[in-house]
Amino acid sequence: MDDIVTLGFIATTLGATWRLAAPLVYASIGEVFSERAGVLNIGIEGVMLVGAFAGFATVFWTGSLALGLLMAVAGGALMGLLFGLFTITIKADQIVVGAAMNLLGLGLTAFLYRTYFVSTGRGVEIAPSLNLPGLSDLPFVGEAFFRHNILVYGTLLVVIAAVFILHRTSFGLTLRAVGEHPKAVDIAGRSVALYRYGAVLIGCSLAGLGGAYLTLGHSNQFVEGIASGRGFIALAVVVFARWSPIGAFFVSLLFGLFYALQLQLQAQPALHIPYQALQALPYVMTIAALILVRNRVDTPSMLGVPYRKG
Amino acid sequence: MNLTRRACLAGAAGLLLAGISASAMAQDGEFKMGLLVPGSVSEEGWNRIGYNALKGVEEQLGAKVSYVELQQNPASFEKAFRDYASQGFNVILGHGFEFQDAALTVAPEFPDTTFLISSSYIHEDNVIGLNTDTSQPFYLMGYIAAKMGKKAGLVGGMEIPPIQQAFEGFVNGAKGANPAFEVNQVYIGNFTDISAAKEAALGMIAQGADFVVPNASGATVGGYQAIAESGPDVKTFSIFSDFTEVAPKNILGLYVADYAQGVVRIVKGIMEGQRPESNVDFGLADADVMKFTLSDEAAHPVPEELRKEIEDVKAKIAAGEIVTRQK
Amino acid sequence: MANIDSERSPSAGSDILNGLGRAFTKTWQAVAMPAAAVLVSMGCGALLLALNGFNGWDIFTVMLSGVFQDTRSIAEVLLKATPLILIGVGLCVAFRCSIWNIGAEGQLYAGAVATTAVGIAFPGLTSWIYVPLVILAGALAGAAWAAIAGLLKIYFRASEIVTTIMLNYIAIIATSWLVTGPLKDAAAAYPQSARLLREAWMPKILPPTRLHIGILIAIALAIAAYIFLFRSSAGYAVRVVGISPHAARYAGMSVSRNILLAISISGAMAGLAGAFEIAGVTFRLYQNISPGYGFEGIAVALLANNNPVGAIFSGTLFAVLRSGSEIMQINAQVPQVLVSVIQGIVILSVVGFGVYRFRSARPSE
Amino acid sequence: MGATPFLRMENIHKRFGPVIASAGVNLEVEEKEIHALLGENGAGKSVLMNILCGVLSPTEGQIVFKGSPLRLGSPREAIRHRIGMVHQHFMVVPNLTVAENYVLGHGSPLRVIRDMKQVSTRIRELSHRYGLDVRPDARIHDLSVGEQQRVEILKVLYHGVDLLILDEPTAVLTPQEADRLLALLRDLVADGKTVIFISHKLDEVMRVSDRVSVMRDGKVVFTTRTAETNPRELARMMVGRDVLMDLPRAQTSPGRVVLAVENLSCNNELGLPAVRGVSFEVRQGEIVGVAGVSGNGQSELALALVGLLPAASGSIRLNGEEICGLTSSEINHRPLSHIPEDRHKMGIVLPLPLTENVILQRYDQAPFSSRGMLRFGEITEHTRDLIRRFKVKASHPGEAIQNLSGGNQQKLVVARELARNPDFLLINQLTRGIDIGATELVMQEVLKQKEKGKAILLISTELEELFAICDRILVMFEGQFLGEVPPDRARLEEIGLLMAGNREEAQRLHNRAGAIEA
Repeated sequence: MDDIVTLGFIATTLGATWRLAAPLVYASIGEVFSERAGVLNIGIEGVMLVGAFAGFATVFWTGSLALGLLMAVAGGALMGLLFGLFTITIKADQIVVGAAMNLLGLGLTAFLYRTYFVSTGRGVEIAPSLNLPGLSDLPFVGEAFFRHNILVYGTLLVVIAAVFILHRTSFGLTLRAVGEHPKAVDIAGRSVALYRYGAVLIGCSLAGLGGAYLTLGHSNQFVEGIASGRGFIALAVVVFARWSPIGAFFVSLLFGLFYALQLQLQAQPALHIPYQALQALPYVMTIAALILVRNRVDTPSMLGVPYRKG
Repeated sequence: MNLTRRACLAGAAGLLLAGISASAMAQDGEFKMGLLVPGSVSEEGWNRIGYNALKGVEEQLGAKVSYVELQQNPASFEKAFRDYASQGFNVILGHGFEFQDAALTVAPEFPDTTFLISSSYIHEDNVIGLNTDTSQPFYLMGYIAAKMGKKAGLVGGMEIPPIQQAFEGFVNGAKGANPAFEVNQVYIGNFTDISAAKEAALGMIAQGADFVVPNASGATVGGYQAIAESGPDVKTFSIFSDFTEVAPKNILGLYVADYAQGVVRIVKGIMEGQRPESNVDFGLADADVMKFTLSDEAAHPVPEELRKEIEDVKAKIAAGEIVTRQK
Repeated sequence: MANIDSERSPSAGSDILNGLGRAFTKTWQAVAMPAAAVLVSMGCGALLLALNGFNGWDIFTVMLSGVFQDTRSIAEVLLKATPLILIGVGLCVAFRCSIWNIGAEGQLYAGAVATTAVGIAFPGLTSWIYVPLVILAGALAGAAWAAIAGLLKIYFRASEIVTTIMLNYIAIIATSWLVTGPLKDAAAAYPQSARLLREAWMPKILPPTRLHIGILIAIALAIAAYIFLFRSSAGYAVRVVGISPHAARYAGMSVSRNILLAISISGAMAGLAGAFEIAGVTFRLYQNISPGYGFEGIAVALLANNNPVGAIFSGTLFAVLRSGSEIMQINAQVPQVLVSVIQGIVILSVVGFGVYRFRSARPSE
Repeated sequence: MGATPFLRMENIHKRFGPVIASAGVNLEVEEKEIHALLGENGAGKSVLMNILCGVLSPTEGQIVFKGSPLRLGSPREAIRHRIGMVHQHFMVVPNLTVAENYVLGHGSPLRVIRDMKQVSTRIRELSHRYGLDVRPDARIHDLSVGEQQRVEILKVLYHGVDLLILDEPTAVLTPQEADRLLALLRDLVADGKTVIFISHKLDEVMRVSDRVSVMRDGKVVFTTRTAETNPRELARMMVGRDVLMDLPRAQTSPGRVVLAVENLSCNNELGLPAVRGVSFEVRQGEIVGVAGVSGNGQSELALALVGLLPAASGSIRLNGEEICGLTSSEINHRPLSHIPEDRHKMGIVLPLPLTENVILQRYDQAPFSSRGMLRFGEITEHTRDLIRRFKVKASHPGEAIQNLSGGNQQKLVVARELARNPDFLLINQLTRGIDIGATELVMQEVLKQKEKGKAILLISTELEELFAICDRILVMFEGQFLGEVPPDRARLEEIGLLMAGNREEAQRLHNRAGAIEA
């Protein structure tokens, strides 16, 4: 083991951790907004795929990264609108509609990709790494923290913004109340439905951005099902993080770390663990966390329950 | 784009009739080939290779072609074979070892149809395995890596025979040049997660590998991105498709299995009534199929004296004097 | 409502008429709404095709004519319908108990693994014993895998939605390990298990097609599940727990025990689906034994309004779609993934039309 | 009274489906008074006040506040007019801090909350001023119920109100806390505010209010200056209603003891003591009533008797057998029936047909079940039988019970429970929310059971119901029995006083009555 855990190894692993955690950070913080308002969206995998595709297609055709990110967010929001229409306005079961979102997201993106991109095989320009003069060249920390692109650094911005919005604005305060005691919000003269729409739209926009990270921030290609289950992992992250954006950030990093370690440790022939054991680790950890987080005071008490006035 | 789709539509209209009266179509003497792929042909990689083979047959032999993507679902293989066979398709290519069982089940019912199975060594009547022995070009890559580099890393998708074979060849090649040379392998566990392939490659490079070859079908491109981003000192080979655009400074050479040519050759034989007598194993000896070329554009191209050595090794492999993997 | 005021016992004749009327209304409700949902989704699918330059109508015609071309095609549809019906039926039971089992996919894998392990282990058994044995192994493994989520819910109040999703991944990864490791076919280089012993193969019922006895078992189990849910005491308790945990406690029913029962039944059905795929179709374990049957089963159950007998039809419908999508691709090069879109729209239309009237009150909150 | 009173509610009607909650209420409140709204449970007090503060929209009617009509059904409108309400179920969000609750819903949604310190300071000031101990940084879910109420009251004051409505504020308080609260109300009026105070406790009303309105059956039946009335009159107004019927009652002499409860205590769902050491017996052929304002431990007593709530201590013997500690399933197999208080939550399963509601507890017993299967022939026959015997208006036994009116639902529940032929029958609210016809029928059926020698315990908040059929009435207050009274309408006031926890006054009244009789 001595020769495995070198400084370089740690630096690489940390860098990889952050990069692999980034899509989870976006998606899970988005889901924190949604769930804090009492809306459980199990369809974020589908929303991420829409974001990934919308971003990819836009950059493919226009070459503009900014426009691509914008369209990814818009695509996510559109899915959110659909989800909100069924769960908030029609008051259908959130699990059922979420399942439909996943199918739609997977099917639509794959269908459109096949129809318009199947024989192109061309990638797009991805967000370039921001090399911060001085910092990037530092040994160890340079590689771990200062050679990433804007979408990786964006995770910091998102977590700060999320904390700010949830805990420092009137909107965030009301949003948190909506998931806990919607009637109190209603009586205070605010529309529960409107806040839930707001939360779902934020949630899905961020999930769309998380998806776009995959096609525009890390690799430059769209592949069917590119989200590879990250949307579901994000759901687990939220529970693990006890519905806190900061928690979601760090739990995402933890999952990113598992992922990075899994890839790095395989390259160590000295270790004779089947790589599948490492792959399963995040999922096993999530179940363990659910057992440990037994005292669920943080669970929004109206999670999954449609609000009816009167 | 539009043209292709219109072409598809024309095909649809044509086959609309075929669907209703398949037997009638079969008798008009047109030669037809079907392809079964275990995933999406939209990915650069394994499935695309199969698709290109089909296209090759269409373009060079004028056959009527069709393909179906089966989402790696073994339960649907048998039906797909039968669908094609019963519609009078003359050749059906099951692109992957996993199609072998299903082909063996269906084949006896359709003795006039030839069932080709990629990545297989089977030979039972009308079921014929086709294999491109990727261990041979990978042997050369390993040999070069051991001569030019300090440490090598291989990024695989899932642990399946075509990839295992390739890696085995690479390791043997490296050992052949320098028994002490270290080669590490990582499997990302799927063929879709580009990000994982990229991070796996980055991880290996960070751990000192200066020679990295990704081989993960659709996710392969992630590996090349990682290599390109890690500077010109990291070397690689472009495999199956030409990835020079992604990492021009790093790619020392191209291994392109023109599987299509191999398949075209076999299918042409079948058209002419000559079904192969045994399973087919394409190797470096089949120059039309297996193209291994060195590039001059890389930042550190393969030096001249090594190139000569490689030619020598290549010849020995083709002649069967060097065994690149255990058979 | 007209006869609400008549306190006299109604005459026998009007009773029969009323009964017929009710039956008709019930049937109409049970059929009309899902039918409308399916039509809407087909329409959306055709529209999507048209918008992208395909001729939607022609393609559906190709699809349907291909699906019902001959005995073999129909047999193939039924072959695909088998796992969908089984899973859908199981999920009907779970959903009736308000248990959101999203983990049928993982339970299917668990069943497939167990069937394989048993099916290659005991040479010399006769089919009469071996076939039931492998099937049983699959069902038990599926039930056990699902029961984990049930127990976590009961003892730790862990949401079954999250745990079943996680268990899906674990089962799929474990399968990938097994076929490259302990269960790998020693005779071949491929990541697949050895072939099941002949005696463990499920009998075919319509040679030369490969339709096996599984479809009959699936239909029988659907009817059995219907009888269980709507005609048996235990099924009654499951439903009451699903609708109103308070009333269930009042009635002396154990909410925990019924949750465990319902999720285990749904797991057993998914496990059976896995067992049938191995012992009836592929005869080997592969890494990707299911193309998402477990998730599709959710739509099957919902479209059937959580009625197991309805799941026979909705499962078959989805199988037609699936078969048809392959034909669409072969003949018109329409991407198969369109099926997912149509399934998604089916679910949303079902919700939109309010067929999904089944209550979503969660127990034990 | 001036030309335009401070608040006038005119002809307010409110229906929830078939249930009429307000039947043309008229109410006037003057400025700077404490106006008590008195009435039994279900008299329509809370509904009326929820209409006033915009949470519910009335079916009909109008409200004039400070001379201008109020736009109805909008909480914002009420807030804008400085009307604030302290709800019985607190409207504070448990996962937020006190201060966060105070800024909730106020100001622009996009506002950045920068001045939490300032908010806290103001809370502390107010808290000091009104003597309400509230910590701004505490999280609501860490606070006791009494503390939460202080938070709720101070929240309303924080936002500034002219009219403050309190819905049963003392229900959750200790007597000492209640005293402090009543004193606070006086201070508030001195501060220029107007208070509407919902209560059913006579002594509180007498102590604190300036005027009092009594509500009954969704109407205000009586308004007066508090100084001009007395508890007895109020009690009569509150419970007094036309005698529904004169049910012929057979005189039975109570037989052996069927249910014997000794020193039973149990906690409610929040873990607070709800039943505090009650002892009583129910004999064959008698109906024992339990009177009391709801929330005094009756629900918990009922649940504990049938094993749905664990007893903290004590013993319950049924026919001499200890059943305390048995599961509800085990108790279901004993000769005991239970008509629960909340039909919709517990007694029936709304989407299921009548047939499947009839077998709720006996789904696994003969004759409805045999070898694990339900016997629908038997069940339907039985259901038809019950429908016929109890005159349940339903089109057929397969109809979903949710399509039935409340009265018919209750008839079916009563029918189901009586058909189980129990030795002991526990009834919690026999006639709640049902019409007169159904009331009469179910009462007669219960009386028949008594004649058959059943032991019956009837818990009710409706005194008329208790008077109509009980042989003796136990009055429950704060988890204990304060006294036993015969079902004599002449002693109505005494019961009213006991229900309000005023044992001394009741005793005095009783003694005086006794003296007169003597």
